[in-house]
Amino acid sequence: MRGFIRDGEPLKERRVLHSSMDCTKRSVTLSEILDLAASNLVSPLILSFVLGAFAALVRSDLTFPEAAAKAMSIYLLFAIGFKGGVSVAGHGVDGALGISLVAGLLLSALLPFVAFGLLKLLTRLDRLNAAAVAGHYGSISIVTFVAGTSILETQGIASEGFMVAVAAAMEAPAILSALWLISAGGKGRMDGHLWREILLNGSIVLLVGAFAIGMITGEEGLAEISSFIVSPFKGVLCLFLLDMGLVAGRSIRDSRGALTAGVFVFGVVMPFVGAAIGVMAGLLIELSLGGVFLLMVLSASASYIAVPAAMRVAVPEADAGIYLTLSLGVTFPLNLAIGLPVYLAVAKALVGG
Amino acid sequence: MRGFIRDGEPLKERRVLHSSMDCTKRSVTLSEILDLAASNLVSPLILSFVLGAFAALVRSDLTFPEAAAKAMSIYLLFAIGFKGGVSVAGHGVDGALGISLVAGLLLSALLPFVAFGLLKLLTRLDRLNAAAVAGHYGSISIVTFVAGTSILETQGIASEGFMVAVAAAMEAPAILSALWLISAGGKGRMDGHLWREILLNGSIVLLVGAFAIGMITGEEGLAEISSFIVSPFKGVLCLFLLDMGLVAGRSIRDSRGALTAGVFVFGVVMPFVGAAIGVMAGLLIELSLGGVFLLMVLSASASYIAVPAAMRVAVPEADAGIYLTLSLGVTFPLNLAIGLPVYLAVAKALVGG
Amino acid sequence: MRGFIRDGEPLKERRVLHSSMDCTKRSVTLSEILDLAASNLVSPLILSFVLGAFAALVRSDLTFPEAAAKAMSIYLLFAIGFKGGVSVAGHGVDGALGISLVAGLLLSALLPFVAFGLLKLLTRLDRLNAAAVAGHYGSISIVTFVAGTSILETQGIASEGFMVAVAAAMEAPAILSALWLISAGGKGRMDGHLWREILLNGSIVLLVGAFAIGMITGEEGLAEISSFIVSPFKGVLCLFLLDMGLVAGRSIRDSRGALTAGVFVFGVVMPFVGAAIGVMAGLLIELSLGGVFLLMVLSASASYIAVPAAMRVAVPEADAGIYLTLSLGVTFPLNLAIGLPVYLAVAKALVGG
Amino acid sequence: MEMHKAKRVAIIIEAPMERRLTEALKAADVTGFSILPVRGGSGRSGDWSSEGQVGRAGGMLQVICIIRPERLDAMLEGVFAVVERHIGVVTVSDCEVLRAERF
Amino acid sequence: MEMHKAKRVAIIIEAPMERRLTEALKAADVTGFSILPVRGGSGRSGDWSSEGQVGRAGGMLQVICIIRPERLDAMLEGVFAVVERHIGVVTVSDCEVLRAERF
Amino acid sequence: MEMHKAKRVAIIIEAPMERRLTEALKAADVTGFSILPVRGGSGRSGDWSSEGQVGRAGGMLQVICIIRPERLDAMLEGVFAVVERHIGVVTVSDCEVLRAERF
Ligand SMILES: Nc1ncnc2c1ncn2[C@@H]1O[C@H](COP(=O)(O)O)[C@@H](O)[C@H]1O
Ligand SMILES: Nc1ncnc2c1ncn2[C@@H]1O[C@H](COP(=O)(O)O)[C@@H](O)[C@H]1O
Ligand SMILES: Nc1ncnc2c1ncn2[C@@H]1O[C@H](COP(=O)(O)O)[C@@H](O)[C@H]1O
Ligand code: NA
Ligand code: NA
Ligand code: NA
Repeated sequence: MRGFIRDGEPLKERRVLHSSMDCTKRSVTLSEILDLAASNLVSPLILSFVLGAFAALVRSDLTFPEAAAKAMSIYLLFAIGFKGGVSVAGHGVDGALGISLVAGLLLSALLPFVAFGLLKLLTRLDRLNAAAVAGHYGSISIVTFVAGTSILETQGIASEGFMVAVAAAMEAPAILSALWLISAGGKGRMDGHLWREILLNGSIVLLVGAFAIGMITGEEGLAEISSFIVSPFKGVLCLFLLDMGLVAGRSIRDSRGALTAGVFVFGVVMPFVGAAIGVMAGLLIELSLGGVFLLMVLSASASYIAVPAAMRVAVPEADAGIYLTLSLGVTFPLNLAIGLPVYLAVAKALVGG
Repeated sequence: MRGFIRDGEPLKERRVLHSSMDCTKRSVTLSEILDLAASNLVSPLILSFVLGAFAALVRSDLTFPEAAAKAMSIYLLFAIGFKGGVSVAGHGVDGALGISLVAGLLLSALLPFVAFGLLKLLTRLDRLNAAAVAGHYGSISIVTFVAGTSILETQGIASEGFMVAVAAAMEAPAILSALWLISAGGKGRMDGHLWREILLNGSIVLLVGAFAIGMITGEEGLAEISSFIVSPFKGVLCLFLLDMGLVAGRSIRDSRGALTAGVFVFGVVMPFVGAAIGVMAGLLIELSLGGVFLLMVLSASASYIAVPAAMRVAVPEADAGIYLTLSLGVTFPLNLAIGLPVYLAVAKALVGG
Repeated sequence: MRGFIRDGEPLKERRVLHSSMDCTKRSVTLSEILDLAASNLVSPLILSFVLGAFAALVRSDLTFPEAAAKAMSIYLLFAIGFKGGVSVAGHGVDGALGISLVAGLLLSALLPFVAFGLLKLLTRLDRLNAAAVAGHYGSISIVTFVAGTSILETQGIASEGFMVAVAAAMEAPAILSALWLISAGGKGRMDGHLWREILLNGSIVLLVGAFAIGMITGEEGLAEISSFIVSPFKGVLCLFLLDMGLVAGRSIRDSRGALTAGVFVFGVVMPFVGAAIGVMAGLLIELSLGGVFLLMVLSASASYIAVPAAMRVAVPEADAGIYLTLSLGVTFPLNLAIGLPVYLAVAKALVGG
Repeated sequence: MEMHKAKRVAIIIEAPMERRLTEALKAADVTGFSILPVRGGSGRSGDWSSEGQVGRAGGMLQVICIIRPERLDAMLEGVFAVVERHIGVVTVSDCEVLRAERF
Repeated sequence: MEMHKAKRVAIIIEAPMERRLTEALKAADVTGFSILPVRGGSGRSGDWSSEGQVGRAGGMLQVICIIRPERLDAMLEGVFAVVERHIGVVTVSDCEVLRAERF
Repeated sequence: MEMHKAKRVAIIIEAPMERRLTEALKAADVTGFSILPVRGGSGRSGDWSSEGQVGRAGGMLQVICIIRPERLDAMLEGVFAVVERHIGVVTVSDCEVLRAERF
């Protein structure tokens, strides 16, 4: 994310689009990916997640209070939104923002269909459950996104600040697609209530709101509160990932039955499929290296907050054990540990950063 | 607040008191006030409040856990009290502290009578409800005070550190006045229990206690914990105001009936009346520019924690919908957005800072 | 703790052990201890505790939400564990770690027997209650440990980073000793469940896990998150001690009956007995000055989280009023206010730091 | 102390359904209810706990409603429409209430 | 399992009244009670929620008290003196209790 | 609305005993239960409050279990084995339940 970068070098010129996506500029060697993955694996962030998962699996009584988890989540959304807005304020809003938002909306709306197809291929889930799961994969996980920006920051790679807004835009459309997939097989599931709940869910409002505040107050605003939202950010993220590890570990531990081999394979394969579609979109709309990477991350990640809540309301018959375990217990750690470095390596190869 | 100012210039000499309060030194132009108000309006603090209020009004499910709100409030009280104490430790306690405390106690005790009169004039509230509302306006809102110190800090204006102690002193007397106003119209409302609860309520104890700790440990103590209570302070205040916006927005949203036009007008007018009385008191006891401003802020602000709780106990028949909505939904945002810059401009004009 | 020290001077060479423990190098004058105690008493840390205790004793309604207390405790455990691990990473693990862990395990296992003997001497507690209390004194209070490291840091004294691991090692064995003491007088109290709960209790897992993360990620990891776990640490500790004061004050206030004179005297004497045994062990295994001091602190402190929970499960007949009040209301503040400076003075005299 | 017969309805329901349920209660002219947090539980759909949770999808809460016996049926119909397809438990028990004039 | 008849009294009351109520219970020789958090609710005085609240003025809590039938009246009198002028709900229901010797 | 007779068992128990109790419930083939937080209370062993507490030793919680009448005895035996030596309260009351097919 732009705001992170101290020396403030300008964004690389918009690259000429290589529609053939040839990798001639720079080939990704496996060893590079492995190196990146290895160094990623020993970061305090990943290890905190691992610690949490370990504690849950051995049934330690370590837990975070619900209020603390929610407070950390509010902090992270506010900080990441704010910083994105400041970054946009610094660079001005050009057409790229609009195109990227449209790309995000489309990705979110279309990825569930891809996911649904893959689920039909790999699993025996019925239409209802397959659609519910598919909805999760069109939407996004903001913590995965945050972890992605954190990797960019460590490597000193710039990215478009408005990617935060793209993240927000990608939260909801997938839910509509999932409901459409379901009702194509039966009765309508959408009411006015649900519409409002989806569009005005807390994390969208907070993310977009903080983004707007950051845009309005700019660097000056950031200077006032940066020792709150910038300096301790990574440390809070560590504790949050510790908590995510606890919750993910618990969900794996408690729902052994829900996860058949096929479903599990889907949870492993789908992120890469999503990332592949994301990278194409990113190249097509000519994002920077960092932007392409973040769009891959968003496409690869699966929702575990907004979509599950919507599914409980609209599709109560679907098994929450399946989609929560899959999204939180399989895809989230996979992205965190292996996905992120791989996506970055691929983005580097294709964008030539 | 003194402790905020890095370069530590000494407090301006006590000004000669202009009892006629002529504004010859420097006249307040409207455009100055508007400028100040405009720049105030686009600070992250105000915008965070606005975001919260917006989220509540559109019925987003964004909420802070109760525990997180309480934790932030503890943090703010501790930090502001501590810094006030450190500031006093640096400048020594002279008679000014004593005089200011007396002034605060008197203001808190007398403002309810002014408010009560104004309520009788503007509204049709019965004695009970009018007295309950009036009590809120004699007491103070510590967050408004904190926002005030934050403006002073931004502008590099010094103020007496002991104003925190004055704030604490102003919390309770107004409650007694309110109860007196009520029982003058009937039975006594005060029991020993209530006395103790009012005087030893959590925010008074924490504010005064932290003030004492700051005074005892001084700059040395501050140095040990300043990266906790100074650096991230404004950021925490942002999140707290976001929460205040949520709560205020909810109270406005849910109690449309409670707020008649007259009551609303009172909530808009009373802060300025309070500030006017506060500025006179501040000039009379010869506070510095910052001190006069903060005394205005305290006089203008209305309680939304200590007084409502006392009123629920002592005057359960009074309608909490009226006083909570008024204090939190009308007066608090009014002070935050418009009051503070206006009061500062007036204080500058009269004190000649 | 090593990680605290900015200039990074190397650990003093392992001192030649003076088995006679003569104090010829440097004698501890009483005035030195008093000086240290006095300066300790006016630190923000102690004063925050005093404020909390005061608020509880005067029945103020000041309270911390349970979630906030737990969140602060998670933060402190994570930070202290992480910093310990980083410090070990910097200095390499030699045999000293192993020996120290063994020493810690033995101290924890044996101190309950000493405590039990002392209780039989000083009080009329029955076997069950005496054993339950004794168990608390073999185990440790991590906040007392943290306060100890904080004193070392202020004085610029180095200590072995692995003392955090020793702290973790000392949590559990005392529980087994207590249960043995009880069942020696009757039926067995241990089941497989309890074993797991004791060894995998949240604070052990978090402390050891964070220690491991710190060791793996080293200075580099610390640099990433130090503005979260280092800079604000002492401030968080202040608020945490404020909360501890509230809880300790409440326990004293509400259980006047439970604390007979003899029991109270035990709570005052035992810490010094523990510290004396701890200092011998520390000298024997040739820890540095800081290490010896911390081992004294661990030996002197009494558990108020892990052991009470285990006792409620295994020995429900024992009176929680006794052991909680003793550990939290008597020994904890005693160590904080008087014990720590005394132990440090003694350690200095014996080690010659 | 004069007491009056009343019904105590306790509904354990998924957190995301909260607003729908409370609106259904109001639509059924229920004059009052209270919402209690639930920290965890177990059922046919497995174990759950609110600890460490950020989203509300996994959580449940309990709505308690004291109601005059004659209004029970109308209320249950409103409630049933909401919980019908959802997991959760609805129980009704007899109780007596002080100050029935407030209902 | 031998069970004994008892009364279950549930009092929903404003948070600022907590200490007054518990002291009244103790004064009425009630041997035990438990206090449960309430997260929100609705009544004649409008909707409320504890979420995001700093003060206790707006909140309520529920006090549960299991009591021997013969002591109910004394208890209710003590409770009534406290809740009389205040909002809140007091209900009593029959229950059976294990280990009545503990009451 | 068709209702079915059931029993409502409410167990107030020390927090450290939570896992033992829930395992006993499962062992007794209880199909569902919910756990509610308790914020404080008072009893023969004195007053307690969860506020500001870090450890779980001092706290309690309430387990609510709706069960078919015929399964009550088996359940209570399992519960009793766990609470026997511990402080806490176990109450049983009658209730009616919607959708009994789910139990
Ligand atoms: N018999 C019951 N008694 C109390 N709570 C229950 C019962 N059955 C279900 N619940 C609650 O409702 C949730 C969902 O239940 P289920 O639909 O059976 O998975 C459980 O996790 C419990 O919190
Ligand atoms: N019939 C009821 N059932 C359950 N809780 C109620 C009921 N009536 C009131 N309450 C609770 O008591 C609070 C105040 O009630 P009221 O005085 O009617 O505004 C409400 O917000 C609810 O939390
Ligand atoms: N009669 C009762 N009604 C409700 N809760 C009780 C009762 N007796 C005890 N409790 C709860 O159980 C805890 C322990 O009770 P005791 O064993 O009597 O100290 C108390 O602090 C209360 O939270
Ligand atoms: Na996605
Ligand atoms: Na005022
Ligand atoms: Na010890």
